[in-house]
Amino acid sequence: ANKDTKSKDEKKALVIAYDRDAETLNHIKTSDYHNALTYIFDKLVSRDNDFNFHPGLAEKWETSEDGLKWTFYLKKNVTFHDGSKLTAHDVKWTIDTIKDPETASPAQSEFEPIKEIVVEDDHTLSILLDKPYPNLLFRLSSTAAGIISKDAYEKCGDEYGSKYAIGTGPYKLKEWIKGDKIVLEKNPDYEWGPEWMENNGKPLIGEIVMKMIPEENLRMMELEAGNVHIVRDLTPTMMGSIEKNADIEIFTGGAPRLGYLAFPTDKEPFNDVKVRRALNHAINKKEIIDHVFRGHAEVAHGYLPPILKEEYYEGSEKDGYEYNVEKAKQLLKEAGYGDGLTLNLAAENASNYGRLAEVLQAQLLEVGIKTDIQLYESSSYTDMLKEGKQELFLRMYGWQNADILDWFLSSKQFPFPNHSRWQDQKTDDLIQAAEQVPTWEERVKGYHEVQKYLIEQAVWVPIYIPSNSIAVRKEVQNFKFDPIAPDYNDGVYME
Amino acid sequence: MEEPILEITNLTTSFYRKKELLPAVDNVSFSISKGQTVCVVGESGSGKSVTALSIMRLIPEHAGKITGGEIVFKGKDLLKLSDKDMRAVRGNRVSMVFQEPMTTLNPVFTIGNQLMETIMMHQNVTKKEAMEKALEMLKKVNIPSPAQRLQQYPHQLSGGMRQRVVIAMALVCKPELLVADEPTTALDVTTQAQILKLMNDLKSQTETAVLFITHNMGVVAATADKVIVMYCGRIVECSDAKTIFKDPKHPYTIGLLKSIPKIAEPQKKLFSIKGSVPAPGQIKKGCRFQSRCELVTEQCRLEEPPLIEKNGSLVRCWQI
Amino acid sequence: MLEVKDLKVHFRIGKGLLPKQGNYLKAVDGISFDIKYGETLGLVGESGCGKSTTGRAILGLLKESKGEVLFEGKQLLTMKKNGLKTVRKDMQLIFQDPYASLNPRLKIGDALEEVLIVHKMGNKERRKARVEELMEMVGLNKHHLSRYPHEFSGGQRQRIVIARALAVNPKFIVCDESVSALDVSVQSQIINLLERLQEELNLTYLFIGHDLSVVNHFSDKIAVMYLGKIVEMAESNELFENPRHPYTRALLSAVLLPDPELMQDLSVIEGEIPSPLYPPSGCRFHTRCKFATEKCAQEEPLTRKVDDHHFVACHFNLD
Amino acid sequence: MKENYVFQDDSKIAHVETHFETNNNIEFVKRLFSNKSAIFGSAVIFIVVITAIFAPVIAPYPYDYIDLPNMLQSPSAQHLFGTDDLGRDIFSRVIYGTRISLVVGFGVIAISLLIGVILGAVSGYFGGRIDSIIMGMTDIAWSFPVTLLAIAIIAALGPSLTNLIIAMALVSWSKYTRLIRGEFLSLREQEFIEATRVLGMGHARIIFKHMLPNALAPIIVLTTMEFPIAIIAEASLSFLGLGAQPPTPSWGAIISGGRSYILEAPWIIFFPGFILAILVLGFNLFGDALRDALDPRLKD
Amino acid sequence: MVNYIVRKTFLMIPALFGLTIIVFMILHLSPGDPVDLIAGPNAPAEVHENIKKDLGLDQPLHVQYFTFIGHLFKGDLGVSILQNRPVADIIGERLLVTFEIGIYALIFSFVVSIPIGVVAAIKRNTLADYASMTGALIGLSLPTFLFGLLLLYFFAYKLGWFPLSGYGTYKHLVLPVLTVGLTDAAITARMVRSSMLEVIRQDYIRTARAKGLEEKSVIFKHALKNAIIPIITLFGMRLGLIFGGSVIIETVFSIPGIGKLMVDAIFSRDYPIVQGSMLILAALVLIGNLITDILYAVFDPRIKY
Ligand SMILES: Nc1ncnc2c1ncn2[C@@H]1O[C@H](COP(=O)(O)OP(=O)(O)OP(=O)(O)O)[C@@H](O)[C@H]1O
Ligand SMILES: Nc1ncnc2c1ncn2[C@@H]1O[C@H](COP(=O)(O)OP(=O)(O)OP(=O)(O)O)[C@@H](O)[C@H]1O
Ligand SMILES: [Mg+2]
Ligand SMILES: [Mg+2]
Ligand code: NI
Repeated sequence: ANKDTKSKDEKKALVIAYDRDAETLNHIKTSDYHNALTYIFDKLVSRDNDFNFHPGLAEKWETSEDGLKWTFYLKKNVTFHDGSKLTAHDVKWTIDTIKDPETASPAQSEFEPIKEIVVEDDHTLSILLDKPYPNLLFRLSSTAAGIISKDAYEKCGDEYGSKYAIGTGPYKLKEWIKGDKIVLEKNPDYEWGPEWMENNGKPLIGEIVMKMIPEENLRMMELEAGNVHIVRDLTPTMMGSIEKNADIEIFTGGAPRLGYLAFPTDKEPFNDVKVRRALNHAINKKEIIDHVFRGHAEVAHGYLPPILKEEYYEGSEKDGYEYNVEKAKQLLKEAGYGDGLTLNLAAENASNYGRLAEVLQAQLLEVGIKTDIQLYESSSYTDMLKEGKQELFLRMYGWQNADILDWFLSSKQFPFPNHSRWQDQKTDDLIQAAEQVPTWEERVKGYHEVQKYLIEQAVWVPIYIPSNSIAVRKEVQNFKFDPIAPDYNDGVYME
Repeated sequence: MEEPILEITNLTTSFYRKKELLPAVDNVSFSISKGQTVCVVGESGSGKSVTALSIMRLIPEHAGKITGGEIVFKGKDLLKLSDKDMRAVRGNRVSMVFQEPMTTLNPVFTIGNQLMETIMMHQNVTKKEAMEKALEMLKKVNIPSPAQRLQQYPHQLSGGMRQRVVIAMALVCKPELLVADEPTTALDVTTQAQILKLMNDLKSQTETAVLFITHNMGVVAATADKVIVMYCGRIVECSDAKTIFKDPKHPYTIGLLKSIPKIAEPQKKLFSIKGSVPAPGQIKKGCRFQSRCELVTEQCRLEEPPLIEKNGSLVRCWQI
Repeated sequence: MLEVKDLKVHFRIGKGLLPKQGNYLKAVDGISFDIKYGETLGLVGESGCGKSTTGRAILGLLKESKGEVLFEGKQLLTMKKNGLKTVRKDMQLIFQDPYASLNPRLKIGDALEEVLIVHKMGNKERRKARVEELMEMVGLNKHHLSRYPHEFSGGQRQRIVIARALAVNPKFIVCDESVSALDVSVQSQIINLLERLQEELNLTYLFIGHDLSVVNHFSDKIAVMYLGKIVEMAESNELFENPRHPYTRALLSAVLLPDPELMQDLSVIEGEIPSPLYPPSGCRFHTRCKFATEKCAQEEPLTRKVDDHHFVACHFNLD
Repeated sequence: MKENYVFQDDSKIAHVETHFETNNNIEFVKRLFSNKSAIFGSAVIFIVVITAIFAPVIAPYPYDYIDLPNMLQSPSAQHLFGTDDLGRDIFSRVIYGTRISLVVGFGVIAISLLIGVILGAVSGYFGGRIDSIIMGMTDIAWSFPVTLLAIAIIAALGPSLTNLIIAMALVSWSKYTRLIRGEFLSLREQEFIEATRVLGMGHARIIFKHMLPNALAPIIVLTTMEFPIAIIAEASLSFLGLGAQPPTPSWGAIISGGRSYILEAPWIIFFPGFILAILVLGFNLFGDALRDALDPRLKD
Repeated sequence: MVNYIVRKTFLMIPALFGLTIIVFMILHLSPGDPVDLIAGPNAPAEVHENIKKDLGLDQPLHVQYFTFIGHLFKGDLGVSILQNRPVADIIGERLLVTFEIGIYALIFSFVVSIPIGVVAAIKRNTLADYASMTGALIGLSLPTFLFGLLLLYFFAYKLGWFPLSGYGTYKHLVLPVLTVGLTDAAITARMVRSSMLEVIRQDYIRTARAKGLEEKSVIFKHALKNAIIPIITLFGMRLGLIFGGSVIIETVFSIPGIGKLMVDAIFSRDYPIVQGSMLILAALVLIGNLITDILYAVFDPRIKY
């Protein structure tokens, strides 16, 4: 769109600050996907900023009648960073390796529905399924499905993932100084960008530097000083000072995330729906959004974030629970807790959870619930949840579709990840009904039912939907917001 | 008698005690002539060491200072010298040997280093010459295998050896006056005898005057020409060695001599001076020895006796 | 009363990788003597020859001790803890340094009383009376009881230490250089005190010192030590008049007499005492002895009896 | 973490004369307070202790009173030190924070002193094999990077004030052990201790009545120097998010939470930081003065 | 001496051995495991099991421990669970950074503190003494993290003299080194002063004066060499403290050093990294102590091993 008046500076590196380093750039071996992977690897299927699927490395695909066979036609003349040609063998190898239990890849289960991959010819392959799997495109578009050069992977051995990462993406791994920065340089041969992008040829930015700056205040200072151009995942604490800075623009958009307060629903007093509803009424979400998140979040009414458009149940707000201290007290009294309750409130040890917990503590006190806050570092936190020691606890999930409800709330996931310990026949039935329908429309409907029921049962207290905010300095032109990972070859350039 | 090389008049040295200056050495006067050995005896705390340190002007600044008197060395008042001039005197024309051979040498430098340092400080010689001199000096003080010793550190030497080194260091510039503060007290009798012999020998060669501090009467008898007896910062008696032993006059001196067990007559009950030295600050007016004296009279309590001459001795007592 | 037979104290010096490694310092190397009731044995010798070690070993303070120590017929070195405690009542030790041998944090009265408590002697009043009595015995008075050690002079402290030793009614006291650190005038006071107490209480002393004139004055019998061995032992007069060992002679002539008219011979003995870690072979004194011969360097002399009370360990028969 | 100066004056501590006469208490106190830094130090400590005791009276607001609309207010009459990101009064939080610091200081010292005294005394008094074993243990403890070990322990136990105290005590006992052992080794050679053996006293009596009181001076000095270290360590661990749980107003936690607002609301860091430094300074000055008073050779 | 070093080195083995047990126990008794992090929050149980097996975490604890020790004897510190590459490499990269800061800080601290300490001692009770000692006290009363934040805010952010974050050039080093170095200098200066005061009282200093030496050589030759000994003896310990405390500095300045690595690894339960780096750091501290012993003998001829 921007037929520019501004000059493009290809030599200027784009510096992005991250709070932590990648563990490894071998995405087969981790689920901790670093943004760098997005630029180094291409997927068969590409997804635009509105979650629509487009051709990626596959220029087109076909589905058989019964939906059990998918045929993908690869683009020709695609080369890996090491110069070798992309073939269907590489694709097959990548997915097979992930699927192989020996590999112990965390993504193994995501490709479970794939029965077999058949290489038809160098540029054609078929994916055979056991049963219809409408989510296949989503899987194939995820970072986990980035296509690796088989030869390079085998050649690099142990050094793959730390020294080398060979894909077909618009950027190549130039240097990785552990703990300090990852430097990506432009892939000069790149010609196969997805059609939907503004620029699908060579990248316009010569180098991307991903700098690790764990300290939040340092990231801000660096941004203000102009040493860093983009800071992602802005936390509300960071907003205050940069909002006033004219050189910095903040892009905000919804994110497929949702923060909630949960509790073990199989234990006293949470097994009483009245108590659960009381908790829902007790929380002043507006206050939390305004002050803890400084406006950079939205109130969550239901169990899915509205960004998931069709899957999101529109009636959430109407059916949900409004802030009403009196009602909460009343309900507690009815449940037999008129004299108040003393509970633990657990959260993960990261800045916002702590603050949120403190505010919740104050709000819950209003309805007579006294809480002790206990913060955990992440490993201990999951462990505690697995062991079932939780009382009240704060969580946030991020997922791009309604499968997440199955994941957290169906009884086959008990006790973990079903950490609210919700074992309910009706929920199970509803979810199963929604999952096993052939069409998207029916699925959406089914999930609406699930959401409605969950709201009624007050299984969680949904609290907020954080915005995804990205601070971008003015040197970065034509920046486009993307809730998951911005595409820097989508016409973005440095001034 | 010869012209004295050191003449001390009315030396008073005081120490700070709660903001007050209390004299530890009070109006002390005496002189030493060339080649003479003057022994200072007296009880612990009587001010012997302080007198010696005053001559060297080594009273620690923060602890006390010389508050009066003159210390005339060869016609020059040491107390009036500039620091620089005083340094030129120290170790060169007046030198000192301390009591504790274990601690007077710097543990981290070799014997040779410490000896040569003194030589090069005061004499315009090269390193090599200094080394030769040091070696020669070690030979003089009868140290076996001296060349080897030069390379050794103090802790590698026994107490007697170290004291020899200290003496060598003191004598290496051929000083005109040697101040020795209990140089043998910490040593065994046998070593003490060796060291005393050595000092006597060296002295007779160089004509060095010696101010020798001790509380061992035997040592006094073996070395002294003149003896000064101190008590509580005061000289109570001063005369030549023979007189002191034959005809002691001050009751303190008499008591001191009588307190020593004699080898010849072991079975006799020992004499002892009753009581103990008054603590500094508790000194009453009158004679300082009054509380322990058997001859004490009213006069002793009222007025301190002056140091008067009596039969060739200077004595501070009303009773003679 | 006390009989010491072939007492040895070997300290292990330095640690090797293996437990049995390391050098042995033979501080005391096979000495024997005995002390009768009411007698005083003097022990003299140069610094480091093992005098204090002997004293300590006799009191059973050193676990390194070997040999026999018989106190009133009882074997001390093999005794059990409880037995030792009762014997402790009978044997006491007085140290050299009057400044270091009192606990600076205890009032004198408490320090004295504690001893009585430990040995369960009397009730509160009786103890108090006893403490006062002790103080009087050593020439101090009861005002001193509520003071701390640092408020006393060296001489007074030594008196207190003596009083503390006397508290348990000992029969035998080891005086380890108890007067060496004191001024002559104070020294004579303490010597007189010790002598008086010996008479009054019929005490037995082992008197360790290096000042021969003091030891001579004080002792009935004297043992001369050199490098962990007793080289000569005799009644004190006999020893002074008739020293047989060259080392005893050297020691004697090194004592300076307070008489300027005597021409004192200062050149008595050369060299210094060798390290007890590497003692010379044969007669240990041969390195410094002017009579030394080949034999002295090789053969260790046996202890000979000169007369009833006079023993010497030397190859020569000097008169 | 600044344990660095834990050891700052180890050499000095060792030099505090064990047989120095501190019996004359009045004299000692006089000497102590003739020193200006002792006066300043003890005044600071006194004020802090009083503040801690009377925190509810002094503080204008409860430490956990959240007033969201008033968040990040700069210092003013209502909020002397301003407010934090939840609108809480920083002044009140700092006032209550004194309690945390003191509790941590005392807690850590009490536990590590207990361990240290027992092990050190046994080691120094009995010597031999027991000594070798205990010293082996302290050697291991000394070769650990302490802060990291403390973090690991907290990770294992879960963050809380109690666990923080335990972790810090577990990493700092060895200092006491070493000191006390050293003191006991040298005391053991002293004649007055040998005298107690000659007088037939038992081990317990010798250790507790005769040796320990004489080792007290250096122990006290070490303790006064450990106190500020414990306070700083608590702040440092809270700074890393491993200390007291919210809304407990530990100074380190306040600073840690405030550092994200360093550009927007620097007062959140400044005031607790300043007070922390003053308290630590107070303890250091007092410790110095105490040591000087115990060892007058260093003064004059 | 050689004997001593060999003996000491041998004695390091049980110490390190004890340390591995302690660290191993602490880590494995901590709740949580690294699999969650690898697998992500959404992986099913079987994937967990696969990963566990792949990492050998399904074995009983003692087996895991002995495997670890076994590898150790072969000089292998293992492979990082999360980073999937040799621990030795990871530690190597990070250690260098911490070491660099630590060494410069130590040097800086010595260079600054010795003259200050000496001057304060010889000019005792003068303005210079009071000023430097007050400065030192303030220096050691400021917690490192606060001091670091202050330096960062003023010198890097406000004045822009130094870079804010990162690592690599000497400019990046200045602030962290200053933070550690000045704090350490405050401590050392006080030590130098008191050690100097102690030495100045000694008899051999009086002897030196009695020899007629100039004050300059009395202080700088005779006193300083003795006074420096107790400071040297703390070298090994310093090293330990600098490593131990590095996490704070590295957090404040966002430096990829070993402290930060280890803390991150503790939290992500990357056992091999924690075990490896604890071991290496402890070994370094022990070696530091050994070097101290050697230096001690160099400076103090009385010491014989
Ligand atoms: N540095 C000092 N500070 C304070 N007082 C001192 C100092 N040096 C000596 N005195 C005091 O001066 C007096 C005389 O001491 P001095 O050392 O001269 O005694 P002395 O006769 O040498 O005794 P000794 O035989 O014990 O060596 C003593 O009362 C002592 O307290
Ligand atoms: N506990 C010990 N461990 C090792 N060696 C010791 C021990 N006690 C004494 N020695 C050594 O034993 C030897 C004899 O010491 P001892 O104290 O008995 O000598 P001494 O005759 O009393 O000397 P002095 O006259 O100096 O008191 C000395 O070389 C001493 O270093
Ligand atoms: Mg003197
Ligand atoms: Mg002895
Ligand atoms: Ni905003």
